[in-house]
Amino acid sequence: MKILSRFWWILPIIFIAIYPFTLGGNSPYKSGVLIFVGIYIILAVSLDLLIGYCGQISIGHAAFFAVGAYTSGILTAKYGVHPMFAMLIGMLISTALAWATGRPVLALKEYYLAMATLAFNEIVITLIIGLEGFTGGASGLGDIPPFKIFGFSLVNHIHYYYFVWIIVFFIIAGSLAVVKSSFGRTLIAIHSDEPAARHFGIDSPRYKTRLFMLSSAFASIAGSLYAHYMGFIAPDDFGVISSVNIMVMLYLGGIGTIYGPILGATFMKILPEITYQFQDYELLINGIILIIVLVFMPKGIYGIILKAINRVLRKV
Amino acid sequence: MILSVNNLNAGYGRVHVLKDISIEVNEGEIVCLVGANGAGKSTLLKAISGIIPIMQGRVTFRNLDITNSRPNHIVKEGISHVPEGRQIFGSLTVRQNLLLGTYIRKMKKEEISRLFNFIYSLFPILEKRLYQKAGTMSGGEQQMLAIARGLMSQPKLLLLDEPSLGLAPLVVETILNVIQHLKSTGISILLVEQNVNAALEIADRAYIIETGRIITTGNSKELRENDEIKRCYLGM
Amino acid sequence: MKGSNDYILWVDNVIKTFEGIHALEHVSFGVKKGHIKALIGPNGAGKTTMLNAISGLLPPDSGSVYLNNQQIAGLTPDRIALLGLSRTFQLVRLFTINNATVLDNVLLGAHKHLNPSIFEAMFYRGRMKRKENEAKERALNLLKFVGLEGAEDALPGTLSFGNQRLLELARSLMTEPKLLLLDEPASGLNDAEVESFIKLLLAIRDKGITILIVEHNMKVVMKIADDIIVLDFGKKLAEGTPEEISKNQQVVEAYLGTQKNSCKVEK
Amino acid sequence: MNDVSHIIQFLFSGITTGSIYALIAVSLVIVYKASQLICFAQGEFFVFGALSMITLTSKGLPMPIAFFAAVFISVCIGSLIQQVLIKPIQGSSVGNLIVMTIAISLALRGLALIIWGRESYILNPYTKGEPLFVFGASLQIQVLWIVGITILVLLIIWYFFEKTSLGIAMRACAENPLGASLMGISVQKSALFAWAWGAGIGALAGAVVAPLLFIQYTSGVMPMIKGFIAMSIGGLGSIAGSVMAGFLLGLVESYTIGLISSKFSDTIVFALLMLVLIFRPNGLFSKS
Amino acid sequence: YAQAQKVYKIGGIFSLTGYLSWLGEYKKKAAELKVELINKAGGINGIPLQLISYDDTSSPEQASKVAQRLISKDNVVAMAGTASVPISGAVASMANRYKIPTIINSGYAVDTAKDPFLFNTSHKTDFAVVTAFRYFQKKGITKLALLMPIGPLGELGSNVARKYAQEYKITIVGEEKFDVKAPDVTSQLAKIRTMNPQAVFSFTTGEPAALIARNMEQLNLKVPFLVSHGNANPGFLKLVANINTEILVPSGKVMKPDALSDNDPTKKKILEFNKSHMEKYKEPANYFSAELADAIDLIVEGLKITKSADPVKLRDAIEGIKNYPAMQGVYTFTAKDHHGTKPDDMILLTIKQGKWEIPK
Ligand SMILES: Nc1ncnc2c1ncn2[C@@H]1O[C@H](COP(=O)(O)OP(=O)(O)OP(=O)(O)O)[C@@H](O)[C@H]1O
Ligand SMILES: Nc1ncnc2c1ncn2[C@@H]1O[C@H](COP(=O)(O)OP(=O)(O)OP(=O)(O)O)[C@@H](O)[C@H]1O
Ligand SMILES: [Mg+2]
Ligand SMILES: [Mg+2]
Repeated sequence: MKILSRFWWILPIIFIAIYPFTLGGNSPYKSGVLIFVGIYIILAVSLDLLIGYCGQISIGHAAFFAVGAYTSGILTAKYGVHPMFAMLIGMLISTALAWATGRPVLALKEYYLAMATLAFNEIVITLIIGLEGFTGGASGLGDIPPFKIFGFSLVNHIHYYYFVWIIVFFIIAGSLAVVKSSFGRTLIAIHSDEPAARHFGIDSPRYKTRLFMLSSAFASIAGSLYAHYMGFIAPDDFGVISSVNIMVMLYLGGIGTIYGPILGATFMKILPEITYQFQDYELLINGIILIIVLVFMPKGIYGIILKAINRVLRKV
Repeated sequence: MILSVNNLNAGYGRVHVLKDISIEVNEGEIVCLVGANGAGKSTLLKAISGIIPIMQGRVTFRNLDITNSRPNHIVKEGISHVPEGRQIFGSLTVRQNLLLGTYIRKMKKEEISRLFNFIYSLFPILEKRLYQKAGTMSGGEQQMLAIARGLMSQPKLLLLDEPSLGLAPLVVETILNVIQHLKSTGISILLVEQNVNAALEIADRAYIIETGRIITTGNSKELRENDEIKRCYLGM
Repeated sequence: MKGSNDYILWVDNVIKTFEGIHALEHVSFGVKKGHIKALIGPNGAGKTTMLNAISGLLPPDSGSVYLNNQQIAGLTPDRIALLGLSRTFQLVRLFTINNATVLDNVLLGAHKHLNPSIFEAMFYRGRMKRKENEAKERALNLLKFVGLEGAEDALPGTLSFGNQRLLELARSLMTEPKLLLLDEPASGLNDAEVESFIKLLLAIRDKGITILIVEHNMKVVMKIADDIIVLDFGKKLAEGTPEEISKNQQVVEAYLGTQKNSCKVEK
Repeated sequence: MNDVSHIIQFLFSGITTGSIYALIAVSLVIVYKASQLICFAQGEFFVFGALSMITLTSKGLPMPIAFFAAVFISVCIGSLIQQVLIKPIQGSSVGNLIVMTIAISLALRGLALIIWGRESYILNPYTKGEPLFVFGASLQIQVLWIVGITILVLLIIWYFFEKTSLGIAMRACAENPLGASLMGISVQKSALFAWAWGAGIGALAGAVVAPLLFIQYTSGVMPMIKGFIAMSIGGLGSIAGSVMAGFLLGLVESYTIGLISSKFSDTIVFALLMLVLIFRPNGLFSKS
Repeated sequence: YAQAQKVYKIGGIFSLTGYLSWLGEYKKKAAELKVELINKAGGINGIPLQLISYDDTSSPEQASKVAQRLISKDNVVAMAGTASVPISGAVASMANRYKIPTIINSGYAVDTAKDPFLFNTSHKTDFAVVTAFRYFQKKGITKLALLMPIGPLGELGSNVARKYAQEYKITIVGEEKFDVKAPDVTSQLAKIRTMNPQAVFSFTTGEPAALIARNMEQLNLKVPFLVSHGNANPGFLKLVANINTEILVPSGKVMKPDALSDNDPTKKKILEFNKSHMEKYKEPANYFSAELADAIDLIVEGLKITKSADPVKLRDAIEGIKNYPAMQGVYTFTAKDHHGTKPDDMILLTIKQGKWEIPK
């Protein structure tokens, strides 16, 4: 029991590792679903850093997702840049954007902040659409080559699956390291009561901006992974609606826990793979399922699981 | 007897704070609750006014069982609770805050303006701040507002949780006088006050509460002579 | 005056106005090193506003504030905190999100020593842990010092009001301040608890920390203050030793009243 | 055709769009004022209002009756939602509640799809007649209806939240439910009322706007976002502010399209929005 | 693939929810009907056809997931559908990766070098524009203003219009953009009015097209208004029911079979399908129905030729189809051309008293 509570995280890793050959049945579709899950886990976890820990509500996370995807897409498809470099450049651009906008935007509070990030998301999207010569415009950008690493092209879906999940695990580990450190405690102080936090020497604008940069860099990585997997990207999938969807993943899973958003992203990405059979009723049923989860799990899916585990542990 | 609490148990979630509390307040009486930090005084007031659920026991107010009634119903019966932490409405003006005090009573215009004048006579500063947003007032001003708002509903029983908190000595005196004045108009008062000396001076009776239990009770004069109480609560 | 090394804090001609309310009008005073100075006055006199002006929460409209001869008016609270100033709030303001514990709150006071960065958090976890452990030890000692021993894993929201106050104090001490601003720290303590609180404040002063305290409890003020400044309607009404102030007719009329309750000079 | 008529046409166009944004913003503000919560289902109430009005009139009901019936239907839906879905999670974080409204909006959209299908519908204007022509610029009569009704609604709401004790009580409840219940205010009733109001005004917006727009089950998304924007520019919780901001947003859009660039008009509008937020962090019309 | 398949599975990708859902429904209905008809007629050499269709929620991401599901979970032999350029792009990327012949029907221009497995039964935007421009030339209309939606269709329409303007002696007097979700476009139209155009062209479908027509009427801008061929459906008729602007809609012949001469090779197929469509859905087939009917038809034709489900062979078989009369025209594919139709396969329609008419 004790070993389990210390090393439980090995179980999901084993599951992910053997999935393509067991449940996944070597099917590009099934590993594809999990690739999307992985990508959205990165998005949800990085947004959780921002919202769940630092309390900075953002409805513009998809903007950085888009920046990553488009930087990778344009550089590799049009200029033949190595995907690895393209991904790094995407991260740089995202981080730079976050750095530039961070101070003024994060000075805003709550709904105003939500609004400003929403506006930022729209600006990025309208620019992508407007600069069609460069970005492919609203029609989308195609011919994005598969990812390459050390001269080895990840065309095979299983190779790419492992590549994505290795990155996912690194990002989760990194995020956990950040929130469990004194840096994370600083974030919580800013979240609780920013003016009071400043009285303890916390330069909150700087901390918020730093975190914003980290979160954006993660989102950008997700974008690059997405672009190389899809082979084709279009602005439709990076709008405010996507940002809102990522936010829903957070709350659904349990905000401010890192693990919660992981569960939330998984749930949200797997749900349509199950409910598609309901056809015209799919939308209604998805809504109802969400409602049920929210009503019965006010602390999110993670909250319920934690509760169950605690109950079991107490019995043991 | 206007209020009686029998064997009351209450707390927060799994935290059991109050254990078998029984107290009484008679018509037109000032009763004081004395206890250390964290003893459960505020919790008791909250349980009476319905803010926290009661696990066990009964609360009766004027022969009406109000155990676990909703706070808004309890207010309607005539109990007004001036809570710890003030709970004023920061984004509303002082005037709007005060008017909300009369929310449950259908009052005539004249009566309301009479009440307002009464409030101004107690706390002149509130008249000056009438159209200021309550949230921007100083701590003491907010405390005055909270008390004034509690008075606006013209209760039969007033629960006061540390009314003198954050008030200047001069104003503390006023408050104590007001409490005595209210008593003379027939209002019963259950008072939690850290200024124990002063509180016992105006109270008829007192209960001493320690870690969620009533340990002693008696009239205030007796209690003020009690050595143990002198040492623990009066700092003498 | 401001050049004098005796004063850790010097407030010069400070003005603060809110939408027509003159909260502070041309207030000047100083706090001597190692002293306990009390700031008193009727409700709404501008005491909290003064603390806010000094700590940078709401900078003054005009005037200067010197901390150790350094102008701090207009600096952000974090800069001022780094210069050795710490404070508590009139209504306690603790960090409660994400189940932050009492210990977390106190550890936050060590922020300026830990000075965490993302890079360190991700790649130098060992070094960070070590610093953190040292801080933890200090935090536990401080909790013991203020009398909250054993409460370190509790959630701050479950503490009673008075204990929350003590926690705030511990958190402020954690920053190792040179000057401590306290806003009504004794409110909500009963007469007996006030006694031990007074001892605590004196112990803090004996650690070499200067204190500027706003308090309505005259027992505390008269017992511990080296000198007192009185504000009324945003203006300085009087300044002097406790004896002088308690005899000052203006102060008695505006603030103290008949003093039958608590105010006795016991020095 | 000359420059003046241009400028006036932009004005009219701005007023037309602005009136739509303003009404939605008002419905959002009401819910916000009464529960400190942005209700993402507001766009769906808009759609339900418009589509039920269209269906009812097509069934031969006279306009005014259809109008009130449409609003009433949404009021019922709103109240039901509050009772069944919001009440159980009352007291959880604002974020959770917002996500709940998102889920509700999904479900309502799904419901609308089942009821009305994928088609778009449009309603005949309330009153027949040629558009007004001023210096060669045209304005639809329906816009006058919208503006008139907006002003009326605005006055009623302003009066309700500033002058009636019930309105003030609802605001108090939103800010501090504990304090409010100690004043004898029923927190439950207040929340119920807020949803009923919000749903009603949302539906009303849909019903008056229906003659201008083609409406289908997904039509609620854009107005919701634009209403949200107007609300933030106007300063959350300020009714007059959001109405002004709604019209302002419409006007800025139409003049940027007309005078600067239609290709980048959205970029410009959103950039302006960000600037407004950054430099007037409490809304354009706030005092400080 | 050697084993005898009991059924040929075809994947359908339709936008059934989201902003494109009004059109996805037409496509899905037609595909289902066509499959039904083919099976009734005995399938392909006795092997029945099965349509497995999914909703792409009008999102490229979902479309690409759905495509993957069809390819690797359902093992379809071919796919059909998709409603917009980006969705087609996303599906194309999957179709090429897994080498599954896919017949899209949207404005996506198939470049056979990049998309060897893609075919398109939607008429090329070029044809629609040429059809309209021919009419303009006949009418002496030389000044055209563009009012293009922000989005893929707008980009496409604008590019193509500019490409052919010179050839048909048309000057583009100006171009404005609008947001398809905007409730009012009078600002743009007011600007256009100052350019004194003889016609306005907006390459857009559905609500925005109807909105522009209404706003044009309001502004007294009485010039012909050309829209995209995506409007050739009964839904659009309802939308513009009370609008008096003269609207021009390029279309396939499916919308006006009675106007076709009897020796038109497409007439027979159109009439047949129209009849069944009328029986099953109580409304005639429209442009979108024709696109899908043809898509299924072409796949079936390919299967008949190869007699196997091998996707590569199937692709080659479809590419080999020549002079094949169907509803959208007579298809002749080549290695370079995966659209297969010609400008002459289109006609221009206008609306008179709520009915489709051929403008004089
Ligand atoms: N929300 C809460 N959740 C859990 N425990 C609580 C909560 N509020 C108070 N407590 C606990 O209940 C006990 C009684 O608290 P209460 O506030 O009633 O004390 P009090 O006598 O009013 O003290 P004070 O004089 O400090 O106000 C304390 O031990 C406190 O820790
Ligand atoms: N943000 C603000 N906006 C408007 N007025 C304010 C604001 N903050 C404080 N005031 C006013 O300034 C005056 C001084 O307030 P301050 O909080 O400094 O008083 P105080 O001396 O601390 O009183 P107390 O002893 O009651 O805490 C008060 O009258 C208050 O109403
Ligand atoms: Mg208490
Ligand atoms: Mg104060």
